[in-house]
Amino acid sequence: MRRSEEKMEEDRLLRDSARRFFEEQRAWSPTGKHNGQAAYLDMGWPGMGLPEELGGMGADLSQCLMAVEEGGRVLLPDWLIDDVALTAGLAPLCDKSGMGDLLGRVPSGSVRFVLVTGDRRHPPLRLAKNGTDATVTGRSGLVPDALRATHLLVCAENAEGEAQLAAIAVDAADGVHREAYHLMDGRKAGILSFDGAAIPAGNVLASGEEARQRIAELTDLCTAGLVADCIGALDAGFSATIDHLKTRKQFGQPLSAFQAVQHLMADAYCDRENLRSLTIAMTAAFDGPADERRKAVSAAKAYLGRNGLAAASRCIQVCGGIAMTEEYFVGHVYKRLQTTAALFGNAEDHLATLM
Amino acid sequence: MRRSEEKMEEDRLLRDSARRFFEEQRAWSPTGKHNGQAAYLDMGWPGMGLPEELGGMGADLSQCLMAVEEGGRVLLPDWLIDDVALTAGLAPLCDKSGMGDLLGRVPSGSVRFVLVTGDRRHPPLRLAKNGTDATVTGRSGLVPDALRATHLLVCAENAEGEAQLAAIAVDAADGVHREAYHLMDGRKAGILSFDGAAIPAGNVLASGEEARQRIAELTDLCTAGLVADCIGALDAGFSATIDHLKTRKQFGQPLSAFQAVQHLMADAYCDRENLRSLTIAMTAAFDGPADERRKAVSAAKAYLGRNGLAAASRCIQVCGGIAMTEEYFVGHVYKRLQTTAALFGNAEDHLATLM
Amino acid sequence: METAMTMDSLFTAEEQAFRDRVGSALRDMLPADLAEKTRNSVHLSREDMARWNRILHGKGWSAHHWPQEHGGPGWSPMERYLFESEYANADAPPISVFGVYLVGPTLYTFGSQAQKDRYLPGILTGDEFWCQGYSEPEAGSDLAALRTTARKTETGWVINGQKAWTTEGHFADLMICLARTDSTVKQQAGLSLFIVPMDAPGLKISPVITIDGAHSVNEVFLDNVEVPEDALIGEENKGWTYAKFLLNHERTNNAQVHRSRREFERLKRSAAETLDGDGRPLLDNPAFRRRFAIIEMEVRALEATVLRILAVQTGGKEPGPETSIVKVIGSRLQQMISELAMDVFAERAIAVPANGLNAPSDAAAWAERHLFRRVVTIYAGSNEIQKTIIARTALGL
Amino acid sequence: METAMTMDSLFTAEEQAFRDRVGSALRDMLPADLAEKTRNSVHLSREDMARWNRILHGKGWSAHHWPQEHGGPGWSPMERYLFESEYANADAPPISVFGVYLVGPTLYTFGSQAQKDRYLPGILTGDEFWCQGYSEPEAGSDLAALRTTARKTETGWVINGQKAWTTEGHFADLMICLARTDSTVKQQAGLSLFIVPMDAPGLKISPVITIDGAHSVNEVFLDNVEVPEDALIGEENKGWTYAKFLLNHERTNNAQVHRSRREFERLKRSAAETLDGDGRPLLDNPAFRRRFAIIEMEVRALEATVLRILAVQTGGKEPGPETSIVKVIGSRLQQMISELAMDVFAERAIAVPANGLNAPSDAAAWAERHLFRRVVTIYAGSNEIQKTIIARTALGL
Repeated sequence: MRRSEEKMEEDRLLRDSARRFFEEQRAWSPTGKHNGQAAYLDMGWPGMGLPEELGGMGADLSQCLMAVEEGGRVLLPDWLIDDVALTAGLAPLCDKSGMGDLLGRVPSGSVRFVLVTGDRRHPPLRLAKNGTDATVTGRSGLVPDALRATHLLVCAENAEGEAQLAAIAVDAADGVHREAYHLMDGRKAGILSFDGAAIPAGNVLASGEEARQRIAELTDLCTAGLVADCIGALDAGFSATIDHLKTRKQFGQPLSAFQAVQHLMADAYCDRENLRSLTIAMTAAFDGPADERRKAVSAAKAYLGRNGLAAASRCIQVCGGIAMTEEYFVGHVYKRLQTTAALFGNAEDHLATLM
Repeated sequence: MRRSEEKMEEDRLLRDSARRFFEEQRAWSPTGKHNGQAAYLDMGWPGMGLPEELGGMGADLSQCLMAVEEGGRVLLPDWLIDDVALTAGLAPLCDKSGMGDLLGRVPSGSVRFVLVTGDRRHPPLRLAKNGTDATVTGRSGLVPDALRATHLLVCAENAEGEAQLAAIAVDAADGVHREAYHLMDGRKAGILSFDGAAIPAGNVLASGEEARQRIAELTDLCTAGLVADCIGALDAGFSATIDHLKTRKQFGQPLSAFQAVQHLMADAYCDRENLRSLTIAMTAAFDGPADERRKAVSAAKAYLGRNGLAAASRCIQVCGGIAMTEEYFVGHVYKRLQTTAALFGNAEDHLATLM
Repeated sequence: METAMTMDSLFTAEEQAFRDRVGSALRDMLPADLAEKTRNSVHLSREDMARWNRILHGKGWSAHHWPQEHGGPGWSPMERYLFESEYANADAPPISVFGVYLVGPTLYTFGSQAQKDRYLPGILTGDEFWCQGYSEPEAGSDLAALRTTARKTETGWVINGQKAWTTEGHFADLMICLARTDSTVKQQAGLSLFIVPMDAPGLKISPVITIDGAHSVNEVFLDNVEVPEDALIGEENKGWTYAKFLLNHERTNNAQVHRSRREFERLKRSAAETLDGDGRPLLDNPAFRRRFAIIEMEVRALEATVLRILAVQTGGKEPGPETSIVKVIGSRLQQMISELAMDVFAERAIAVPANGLNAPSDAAAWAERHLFRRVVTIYAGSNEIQKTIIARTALGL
Repeated sequence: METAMTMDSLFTAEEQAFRDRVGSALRDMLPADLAEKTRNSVHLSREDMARWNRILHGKGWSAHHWPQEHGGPGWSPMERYLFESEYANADAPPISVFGVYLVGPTLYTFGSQAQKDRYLPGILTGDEFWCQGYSEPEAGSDLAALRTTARKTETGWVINGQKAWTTEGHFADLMICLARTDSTVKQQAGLSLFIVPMDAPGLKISPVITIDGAHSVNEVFLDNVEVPEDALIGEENKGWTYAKFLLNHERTNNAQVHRSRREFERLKRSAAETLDGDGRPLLDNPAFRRRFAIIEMEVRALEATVLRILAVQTGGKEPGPETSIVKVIGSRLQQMISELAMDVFAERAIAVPANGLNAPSDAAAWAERHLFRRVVTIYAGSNEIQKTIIARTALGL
């Protein structure tokens, strides 16, 4: 929360360059066509949280999430969340067989990990040991950007119900089926079915308690990335709304002159500021104990699904009809938040972990 | 809901005379001193719902609740709810031994019944048969106006868990202890402890399924009375608030000129109108099946505890500091609603019966 | 009956019999595919709506709230309420709102005999579709800012301007168009109502895609569109008076009470069929149960308020606070229900299989509905406008 | 530690050590009866407050946010935050807000040396109590309407007017009084701050009972009250500037974040000890559990927002939106907590045994608190005023 002056200067530079980059190269447009697809590879964003010896930038989580947030501002269709937030948490795994090499290829974009968890409302993915090898079976939940991933980090359970974390290279694997999904906000995701897909020896990265902890942390990282992305989107939606309110006239006055509109936006502003505060607290909590980290993440994610979404909805309301059109930015912000609210556990799920 | 023209004319006369009576004789004052204590006995309100042969006025439930509502307008400290709403439901019991005589004494005020139920959060009252006689044991929930009652309608269970409804004359009973309580809104209530209090043969008015149904209906009647009372209180609180908004100036304008104030009150008005609608539906539901009656009552009571209370709270908010003083009517309306919200099951309890 | 119709005790035995009769007739008449489409779509095609309109017309129910003399069944407000309730329960396709609700009553109340003879039959049969040309880019909730003009010529009128949010305009045959005929007076005083064929020279229509990704609204450009003298409805400069009369006539329209009740019951069934993480039906999950209970309470409140308004509806007066109250609480409720649906369906509501993009699914229909439903607190006079009206008319502030 | 202190990772090891040190010292210093009274009362007596003030003063903590040169401990904003958190966790009696928070900083920033020498010691020791004379019957949130006047005489000032909502006025020794010294200028420009002894001839005080049935506020009448020349604080006509400076100085005061966290944890414990109708602790009842979870989320949001403000607090600028944001969300949260308490305690919260009317009880204290708490969205600039400020300063509307 309180960073050194040096760090803060670093942060400022990073944020400025990220914002400039996204605004210039990937500005949002109603047609959804962005220039410079994947140009951010050149900027070195993917794997920025990895240590420099792996080709990363050694950025801390706060900086990683800042990059994700800036992507959210332009409603970036790519999932920086996996490229940046998830991989930031993979460094501790790099001494596992092969993982060091793989992680070293993340910054160039030639390796992309996604986290594959079970569907909350269905039985978990099953990992069965078979001598030194293993197989995985079951159907995943919705996995953001599953189809562009080269490697899957599979969160499963063995027959005894113990957690298992395994890496699967998509190209090399038999018995992995990927079903493509379109999300409400225009982004892409997938659901993976594992039909006894083989996992070579050594690719089971962790088992039991260690796997449980690792999976919890990686899940929290992805969730944190989703929240950071929405903070950016909501901020940009706010700016667009405020601009509209100052120019659009009704009953002979700009909309911004109406007290009812002012107060709706003031409420939304309080919600937005709280969401940002919870995001900062969540980021700091990754340095603390797992239980508190989990609660900090859940508080932010639940707040996003309740108050963040309500704030985005208020932006539509005060803009009026124009925000109902596909051409207008603000409606897309709402869809981004509504989509995100349902990923990695919705507000009800996260409220349940808060007590 | 749609009453005959004749009935509606009758209603109008009744409401006018009740309102005039209460305004003239029992107007609210900050000191809590009313003129004409118990003068409404002369008007024949108690037992107005009893048939004329028992000295009642043969009023239907809608009219009974209307009288209760008018009492609510002046925040009447007496519990018309028992005198009027509860006794309206007792007529079917008048063929039970002694009950006919007792009910005949209700209109004069020499007999007053209250409904005594167990505490929701504790074991129910126990009725043990003992040959033809019976005894009752246990501690009741909060009973409005318990101390002025001459007769208790005790809702209990026998050892087998079957419902039992019994009448106890307070004067004649040993083993009945009455503890007086002051309520938040200034009214009085009591908690009754039964230490094996004897119930003479014939005073067990109903057992088993019949008792269950009877108790459910009487409980619903009391709850309906509480809601009607609050509708009157809230209406009067609204009028006082509106008057204040038109006269009190801030920043050079009457408060009523501020859009934020207007919209707060418009929201509160919607809540108030919905509460009134639910009250009308609830009243009509007493002519229908028990399950639907229960739900209609619960919907109204839950709405009172949530939206009704929120509306009263908004009245305080827009009035500002003055509504925080004991001298001012509006704060007392809030206390009336807050108190009522907790009686006969709060909003959480009633929501639970709605699904 | 499978759906929960509550508050039976509010209706007389005759009314209950009426409800059973129309309900069973509707279920018999309605083709299964149309019921299915109604459940799984937000916007229906003209073909589907016309087909259903013809079936209804066969029974004399296509304009169920019109008086008998104009081709309606002549029902009482309470009978109409019950019919509408059964209609929603049967999943019957929504009636195209403009012809039946807006244009018909306007014409049979204010139109000439020739206009009635020419236009009412097409509405009844469903052969002619209408759209509404009230809103403009610069005049949404604020009709005083209306800029479209109608200039009198020797043979009729020339209309110029631009209309926005023209729902169903892309398949409508005719538009009822509000235009300024006197610019020397302020506010709504100088407005008149016209009938404009959508194929008139000079009229251009351009689709607007809404955030649910669908095309149901349009922009309409009127560039020297000529209409004959008798395109004017009623008297010149009385357009706003007529529009207000109609608002008064249909005080509870915007409540959408039957749709909300029906959707709520369907959502409850979906929640009973969906398992939570513990393998328990979502409907038995306490957090969801409580949210359903709160909405049950709110639906009951709306039902009771609408019935109260119908019971005392007298008509003829200025549109009072009732119209605004049911608009505010009805639209809030619609949003509450679709928000709950988003949590019931969770990931299924925000993700559609790429290979089944156009396949109907309950979850996808809820998602579309939820997005499109952002509009219900904006259109037909935003809720902020309604609250100002309530404060003024009901509270005297 | 028995209370849930969250977000440890936000604090440095030094700060955590500081917190543990002050926390354990506070628990050692605080007499058990005062902790008990704090839990079970809304308003404390002067005697109790003074007693605690003396104990705190012995440790040098009676004015914990003052700089060292004026007798405070000279803590950083973060240390003050941690101290206040531990203070609330220990159930220490609230510091009398006017002397320590309002008058002290005003005097040591703007007062003369003589004023500092005369008045600061009494505040530090707790021997002199202050009240605030800002609000008036016709000037609550709108201080521009202030009518109390101070007229210059040869020897000092003569003050006339009426003050309202004077909290603790009935046992205060001195009042800091805002009065108009120039009526020719508009708005807040012509106001000045004065020190007025409560026993001055011409000053009359009259109790106001609030809806919780308690006496904590008063009306104060000033009828030709004469004060000497040096009763004026700082310069003439700068009263409003000084008042605003203070607002800026204490941006997070109105958040009541520590009190809310403490109350929330206590309420949770009560819910764990209360059984619902099924014999299960209320805290495990799913409906209550969810409400507690929502408030946990809201408390965390407020804590995080307050910490954010402290982390970037620079001071010296005009009071910005932060002050208003924490006022709005903090007051809303206080009300949410006491509303939940009313449902946790249910009938016990609204009924007091007649033979134990003055006996302290947890439920009765919650009820009093809940009623009195209607004021938190009204006082210190109503939440509506705060929202207007947010719209103007943060959103530029």
